[in-house]
Amino acid sequence: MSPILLELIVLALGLGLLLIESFADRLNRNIIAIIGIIGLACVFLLLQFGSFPASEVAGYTQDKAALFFKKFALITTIIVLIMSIDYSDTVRKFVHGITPQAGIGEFYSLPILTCAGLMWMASATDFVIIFISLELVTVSFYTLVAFTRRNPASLEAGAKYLILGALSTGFFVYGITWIYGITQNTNLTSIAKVLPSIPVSNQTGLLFGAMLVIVGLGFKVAAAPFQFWVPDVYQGAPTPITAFLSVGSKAAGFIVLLRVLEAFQSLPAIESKLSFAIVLLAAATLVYGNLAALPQTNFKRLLAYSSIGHAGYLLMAVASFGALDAGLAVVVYLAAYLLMTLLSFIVLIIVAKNSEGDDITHFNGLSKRSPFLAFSLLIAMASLAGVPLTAGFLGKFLVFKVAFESQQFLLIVVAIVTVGCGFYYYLKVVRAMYWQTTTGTQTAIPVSLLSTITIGALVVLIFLFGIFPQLGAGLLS
Amino acid sequence: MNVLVHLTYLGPLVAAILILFGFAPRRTAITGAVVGLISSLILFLGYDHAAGGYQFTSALALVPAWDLKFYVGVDGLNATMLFLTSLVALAAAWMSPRTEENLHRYMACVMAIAAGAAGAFASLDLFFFYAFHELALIPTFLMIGIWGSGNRQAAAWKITIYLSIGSIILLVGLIGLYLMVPDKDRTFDIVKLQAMAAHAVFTGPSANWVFLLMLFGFGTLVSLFPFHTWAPQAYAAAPVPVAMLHAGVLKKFGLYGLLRLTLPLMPEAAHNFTWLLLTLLVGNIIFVGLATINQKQLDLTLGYSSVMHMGYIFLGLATTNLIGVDGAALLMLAHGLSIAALFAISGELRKQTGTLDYRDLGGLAKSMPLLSFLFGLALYASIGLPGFANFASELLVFFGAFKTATPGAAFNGYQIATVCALWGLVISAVYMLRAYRSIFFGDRPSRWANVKDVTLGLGWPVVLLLAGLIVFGFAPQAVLQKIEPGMALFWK
Amino acid sequence: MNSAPWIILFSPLLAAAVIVIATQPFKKLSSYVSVAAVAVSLLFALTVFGSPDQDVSFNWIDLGVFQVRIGYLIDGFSKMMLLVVTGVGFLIHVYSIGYMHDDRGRSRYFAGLSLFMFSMLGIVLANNFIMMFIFWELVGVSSYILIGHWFERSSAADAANKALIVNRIGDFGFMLGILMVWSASGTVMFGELTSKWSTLGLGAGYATIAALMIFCGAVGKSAQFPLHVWLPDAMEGPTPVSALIHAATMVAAGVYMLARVYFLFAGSAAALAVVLWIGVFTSLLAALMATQQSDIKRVLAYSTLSQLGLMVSAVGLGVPVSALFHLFTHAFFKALLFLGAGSVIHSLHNEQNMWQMGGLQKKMPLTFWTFLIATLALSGCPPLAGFWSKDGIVAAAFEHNAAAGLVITVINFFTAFYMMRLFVVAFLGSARSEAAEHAHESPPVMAVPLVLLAIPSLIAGFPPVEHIFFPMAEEAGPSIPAMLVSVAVFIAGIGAGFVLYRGKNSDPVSIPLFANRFYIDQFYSVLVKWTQDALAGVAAFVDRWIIDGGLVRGLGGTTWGFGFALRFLQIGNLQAYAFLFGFGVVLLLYLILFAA
Amino acid sequence: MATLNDYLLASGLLFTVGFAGVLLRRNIIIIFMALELMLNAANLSLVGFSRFHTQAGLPDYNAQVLVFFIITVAAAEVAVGLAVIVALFRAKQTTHIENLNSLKF
Amino acid sequence: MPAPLFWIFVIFMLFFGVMVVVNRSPVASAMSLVVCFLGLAALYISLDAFFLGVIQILVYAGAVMVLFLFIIMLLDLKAEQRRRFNLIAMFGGIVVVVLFVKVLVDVCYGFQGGNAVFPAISHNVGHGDTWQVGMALFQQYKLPLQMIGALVVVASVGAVLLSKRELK
Repeated sequence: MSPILLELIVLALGLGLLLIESFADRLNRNIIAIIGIIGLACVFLLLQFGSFPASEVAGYTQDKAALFFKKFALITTIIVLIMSIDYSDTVRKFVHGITPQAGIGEFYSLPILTCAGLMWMASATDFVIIFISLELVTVSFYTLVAFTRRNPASLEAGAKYLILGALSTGFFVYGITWIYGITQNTNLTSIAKVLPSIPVSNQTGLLFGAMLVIVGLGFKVAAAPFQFWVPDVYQGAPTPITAFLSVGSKAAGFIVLLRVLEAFQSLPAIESKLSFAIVLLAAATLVYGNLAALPQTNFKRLLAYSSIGHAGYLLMAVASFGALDAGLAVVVYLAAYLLMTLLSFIVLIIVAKNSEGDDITHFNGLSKRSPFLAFSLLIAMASLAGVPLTAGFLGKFLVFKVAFESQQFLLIVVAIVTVGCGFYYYLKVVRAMYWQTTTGTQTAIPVSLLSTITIGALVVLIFLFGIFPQLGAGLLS
Repeated sequence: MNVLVHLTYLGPLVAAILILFGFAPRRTAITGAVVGLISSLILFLGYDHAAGGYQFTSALALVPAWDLKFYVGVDGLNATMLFLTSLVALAAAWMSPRTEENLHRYMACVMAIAAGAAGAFASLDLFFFYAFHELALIPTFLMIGIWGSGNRQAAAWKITIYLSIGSIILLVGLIGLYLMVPDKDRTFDIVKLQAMAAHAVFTGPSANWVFLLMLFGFGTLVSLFPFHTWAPQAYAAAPVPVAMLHAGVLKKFGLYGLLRLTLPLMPEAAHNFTWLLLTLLVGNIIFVGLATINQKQLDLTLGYSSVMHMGYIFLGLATTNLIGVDGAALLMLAHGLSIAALFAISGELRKQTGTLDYRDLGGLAKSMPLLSFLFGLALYASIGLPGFANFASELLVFFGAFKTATPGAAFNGYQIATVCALWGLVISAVYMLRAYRSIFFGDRPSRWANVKDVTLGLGWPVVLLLAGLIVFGFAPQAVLQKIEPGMALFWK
Repeated sequence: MNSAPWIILFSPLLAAAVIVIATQPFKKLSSYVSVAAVAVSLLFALTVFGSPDQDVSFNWIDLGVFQVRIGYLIDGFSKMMLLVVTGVGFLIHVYSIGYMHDDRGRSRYFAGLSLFMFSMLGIVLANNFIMMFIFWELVGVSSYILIGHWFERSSAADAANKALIVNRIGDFGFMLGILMVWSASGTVMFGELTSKWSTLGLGAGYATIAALMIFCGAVGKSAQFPLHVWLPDAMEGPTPVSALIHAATMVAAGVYMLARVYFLFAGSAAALAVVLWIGVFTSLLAALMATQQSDIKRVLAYSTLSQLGLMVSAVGLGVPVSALFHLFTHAFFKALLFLGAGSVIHSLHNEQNMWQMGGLQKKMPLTFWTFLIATLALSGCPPLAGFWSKDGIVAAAFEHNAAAGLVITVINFFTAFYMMRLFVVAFLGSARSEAAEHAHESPPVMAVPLVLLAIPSLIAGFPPVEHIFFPMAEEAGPSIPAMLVSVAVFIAGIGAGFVLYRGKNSDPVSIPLFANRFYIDQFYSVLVKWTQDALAGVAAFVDRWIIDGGLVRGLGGTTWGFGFALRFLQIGNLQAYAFLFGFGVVLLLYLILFAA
Repeated sequence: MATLNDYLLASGLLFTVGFAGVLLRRNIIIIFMALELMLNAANLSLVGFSRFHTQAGLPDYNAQVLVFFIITVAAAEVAVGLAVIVALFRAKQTTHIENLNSLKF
Repeated sequence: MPAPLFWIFVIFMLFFGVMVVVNRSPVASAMSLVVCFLGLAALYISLDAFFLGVIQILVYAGAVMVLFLFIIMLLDLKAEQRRRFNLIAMFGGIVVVVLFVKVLVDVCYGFQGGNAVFPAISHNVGHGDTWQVGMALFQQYKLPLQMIGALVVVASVGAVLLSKRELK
């Protein structure tokens, strides 16, 4: 099967759903989501069980990492759609519409198009394709973030994301320009071949270009100091979109970052400087994400800071690129990150819907209102904090391992401190759920069947990954 | 009979899960603990010390590329620790309240802590050795926070954050250890790592750093001075079963790790940092001991005392000779049993009186003869009087420390530390006797006239713990002969 | 292997265990169990007395490279001590049945007593230092339990604590000494050490310090200065306990131990001198204090201190056998004195102040006469037991160290003086209180032991008797001048006491310094307050506010504050974000392009 | 003749002007325009490089294709961006970024 | 292109670029942007990129800028009022910009070979550059082209969703 078909199927699915949306007025919009979920699941199965020959298209690869990230994007989108169903009431409330279902269909189908972009990013090894898929993702996120436009916060988030996103695109493009200018190529494979013959006098320009590319990607993965949009946008955006941003967009950023760095490995003079840059970014990101999270009182914002913090750990693995399992560490960490972050968001959506707010105090007494949700979120928090026998630990373990292996002792010291911080702010949520008593409404929280299954599956997966490390170790094989 | 080792942690773990799924909390927990106890007892008794080595092993390869497997098995040392764990777990389960809001959650947490400890001791693979220990972290946080007393929230935060940082330092240390092995031989298998120690794999300057990471990592978990301040407050605030399990068992994890990994694998680095360890352990004994004297509440006294007694175990470890190390191992068992008994008793006391403040209590021996008798025994054990296992082990520790000396020469660091440790025995007598006197002796304020004594039906776990202390106090050889073959591989 | 010593040793332990586990609710049964056990021990002690010397042991702990052994060493010393301990012990057990008849905690009492017998016999039988240390600690515990028997009384509870803690301080030195000896010689067995110690070629300093550390143990257990303060307070325990533990046996353990390990001291003149002068000083101090006490048991306690001091000084003088001989005789008459005092106290309903007594001669004749015998024996009246044993010490003192001899003579004078004072005030004259008016003789179960103890008090000192129990003593001819001096001192002391106190209703002499025990206890409480408690306060403060508050919380707080500050970068202004973004880009470019 | 460096410098300066606009202006529309300047600056460089890297006597058209894509993407971005700004204006009656400060800390 | 002409267009472009930033009226800014893009198009043409020059004028100066103007009109944006300067922000912004320029100049002039004249190109191949770009686009870059189609769909859907007054 031609590998390119996958994205096209997803794209067709998305467009088809948009068509259904526009022509089937009476149709319950949740059907659209369900179709989307089923369709994506089919693509996932196809991806899982189909065989894909090496790609013949220039700038488009179908290696293990690409396949992994495609699956990653698919799962993320599926879960985001499931969340969106739970979130649709809120969307309805904040969208101008003459019919009650206005905008919901688009809210369900746009993520699928975004997913196609994410999948393209996973395979892209040419700056042209990287740029376009990145922009496809970004532009759809502009829409999605601002989607609930009667909610000023959502608009504000959209505006901030728009301006800062465009700014980072500017730097990114300018960086590509320079890389092209010096290597005369946009294809990463060719660049890697050309690099060793670059004269020393041109290396500054090359480095300049590469740095600007890293800046652009740093923006996507929320690396400090390019992370300032993250808390505001995450807080303002519709929650499923926040989850999508924090998982899908970030992961895509990381795969591109890895591919770019991989290309530059053929010129050690540049590579060492770039990894030094990544070390700086990682340290700053770790410190910023984890420390600034400490005083947070809003759960959604807390997750935003936590997302920055996790970007720090991921960058730590990226910075240790020379180590044996660095790629694996990133992959495993991202897989774990997907499970636990999406789990947190899905619980957040359900709780926020029933508590009229997403502050940590709204989780007070959750253990009484819904032991199931409380326990699931407990697992998510434990995993995010990196408690062993959960997926999060396996990720942290590998990150520390590769960092130690490539002797990133500065990062390790910083990370030790930040892991401690992490325990504090994640357990704040646990504390609210289990120690505190409910302040507001006492009623039990209903959870839909689909969400129950999803939550249950995520919890089980978190444990499975934690207990059977071979699942993680086998992600790239 | 390889399933036995698995039963030691599966008993409590399955119990915890079943409780969460609605089984009768108390009965299930106790059943799980009994399963653990029986299997660990069989392991302990069945361990063939003449044959030595690791027995009852079973392994399940997980990631062959890293040589990561789920590998369990026992030698004398961890058979002993498993026995301690399951005994204390049973006692803790029994001493848990009968009527409590969300009792199922309470018991599940208790069992999870027990399972974590047992799993850590049973594992012969670095990954799971570490991972199991952390299983206790969140339940401890929850239990202190929800069911604790006094300044529970601050205490819960402190213990959790402190231990998590300690653990992560430890994790880095363990990773360092793993990476010190040349690329093709890398393994998480503790047994293989131990075998490598003979080939001087873990030497050189990097060994020093890895050693320090492990020392401080494990040390924090054991409340090595000055990383100890989490312990007293947490134990004071914790519900009884948590205090029993944590002070009695979980804390031993760090010592166990030092004994199993750090010291045997890196004797050279250990030698380089003897001075550091000796200095810190004197801090444990003298400084914390003095601070203990100043405490005005039983729970705090016990908490501090458990920190202080760690100093003796560290002294035994620091000697790195067979006598001291065996003593340390035995002391781990003895201290675990005695501190668990003490916390159980103090819990009962608090249940009856609602306070543990010395200034409020007095003369309770009159109303609670059995409790005061049991407390007396536990106290004697704690201050290291003969007849209890603590004495035999402390004795070995002291002799081990003096074994390092040149006959007739001026005192070396070990001996100076021993002098301090001996004085620490005086200090521990001072605070424990003061505690006993202010609670049980003297005038009885009239408000305690109707305080009810503990019954044997309720207090039998304490009797069991004390019986263990007395049995091993009279016959320490029963434990030592099991431990010794494993120890003799590395120490003389 | 002879099983008799094991039976001697373990039958009291068995009794204690049986009482604790089974017969606690049955007070009478408990007491019989305890008495039966000590009777068994006594019987077997008698059989052992006739058996040959032996040194038997088994490994208690065996690590291959290191063994801890438990065993017994039957020789002249231990045979004698076995008999004294079981014999006196048996009588006191019997006496206790009567004395503790109405006590609620009788079972506990007898369990403690049995435990004590076990521990004491363990010390006697021990053939190595570690075993001795084990039982050494155990006698401390049993003493603690028994002193604190009436735990409701704050004074008793405090006294019990004091006893155990002070003993622990002594044991601190003792253990250290043991470790030093072991470290130097590689063994703790008395048998091996005796032959080996002098051949080790240790430095004089090391040997002396090791010996003195061992001596510390004796200082604690035998209540020598400066650790003597616990013994007078220990009188808070029931009187039979005072008789058995704090007069006849346990406190003598220190002396017994010194005699056992005399080889450690033999080579070190300095160590011997310290032992001698500590003993002499304690003895003098205690004798002076005794002259001003009004509590009948306290007088006896100080007298015990003083006599123990004599024994210790005898060891210091190089005559351990004399020390043991005095221990031997002292056990009888001091036990008798205490039991007599107990009889009086019991009869006067727990009145202990001797100024509230008087006129007991008619009402309690048996007690009166036996007490008189014991008083005279202690005072050194020839030819009673005390005369002979003290004489040996005085003679040795004059032989080896005249200064010490002189002081000892003075002590003996005061001994006779305060004993006479006690006797005159408590028994003679007229009844000075309601209770004394209605005093009556004690029941036979208490009276018979008095009589049985009076006999050895009378005869135990005679040289033939001495020869039975001390076959190892070298036959030094009686020193006539020393004897004369002793007799003179005795008469002077008795006379002075009799004259000064006859018919008095209150103390005609008041020396606050003596009455207040030289203010040593006060000094100690201040010392403890300003050292231990102050240090404890400082440590707790440092722990709470500097390590925990400053470092731990400080670091935590700093991190948190840093996080709090970082949030102010996140001010919500888009332009600020853009600026920070640009600043980050520029900074990074400079760092990477130009700096790195 | 103007050299490549001159073009690059001109492009760089244009980029900087755009960047300065983002940093200094408060009106979100103008900021957006400034962002367009930045993208176009990149385009200028690309075209310059394209001309510089001649292949067989022809400019490197790959770069020009990239420029084409960038222009398209920029147009798409402008469409969505302006839609966001319109929605924002409708909700808040302002396009000034100082008024976008409800999300912070 | 002869140097004087080049410099004229550069200055033209940069001047109006600066005008975009400094004009207080949004309309004036937008108009300046159009002019700036015209200059840019001229530079493209000077680099023999005729197709791009035309596209630049059609798409940018034509469509995009009209969109901008249209929105400005629609929202009826007034000239920005003169307000007190936030000195710190101003200073900070200028510092950052100046430093960035410094980096740029260093990098640009470090480029090897950039000071030589452009290599000559042959104008007589037969096909114009539009053909060349088109061939590349539809052969070599057909995948990105499809992607950009998706991008445009997403953008148009997004624009509708966000700006339509009432959704149905």
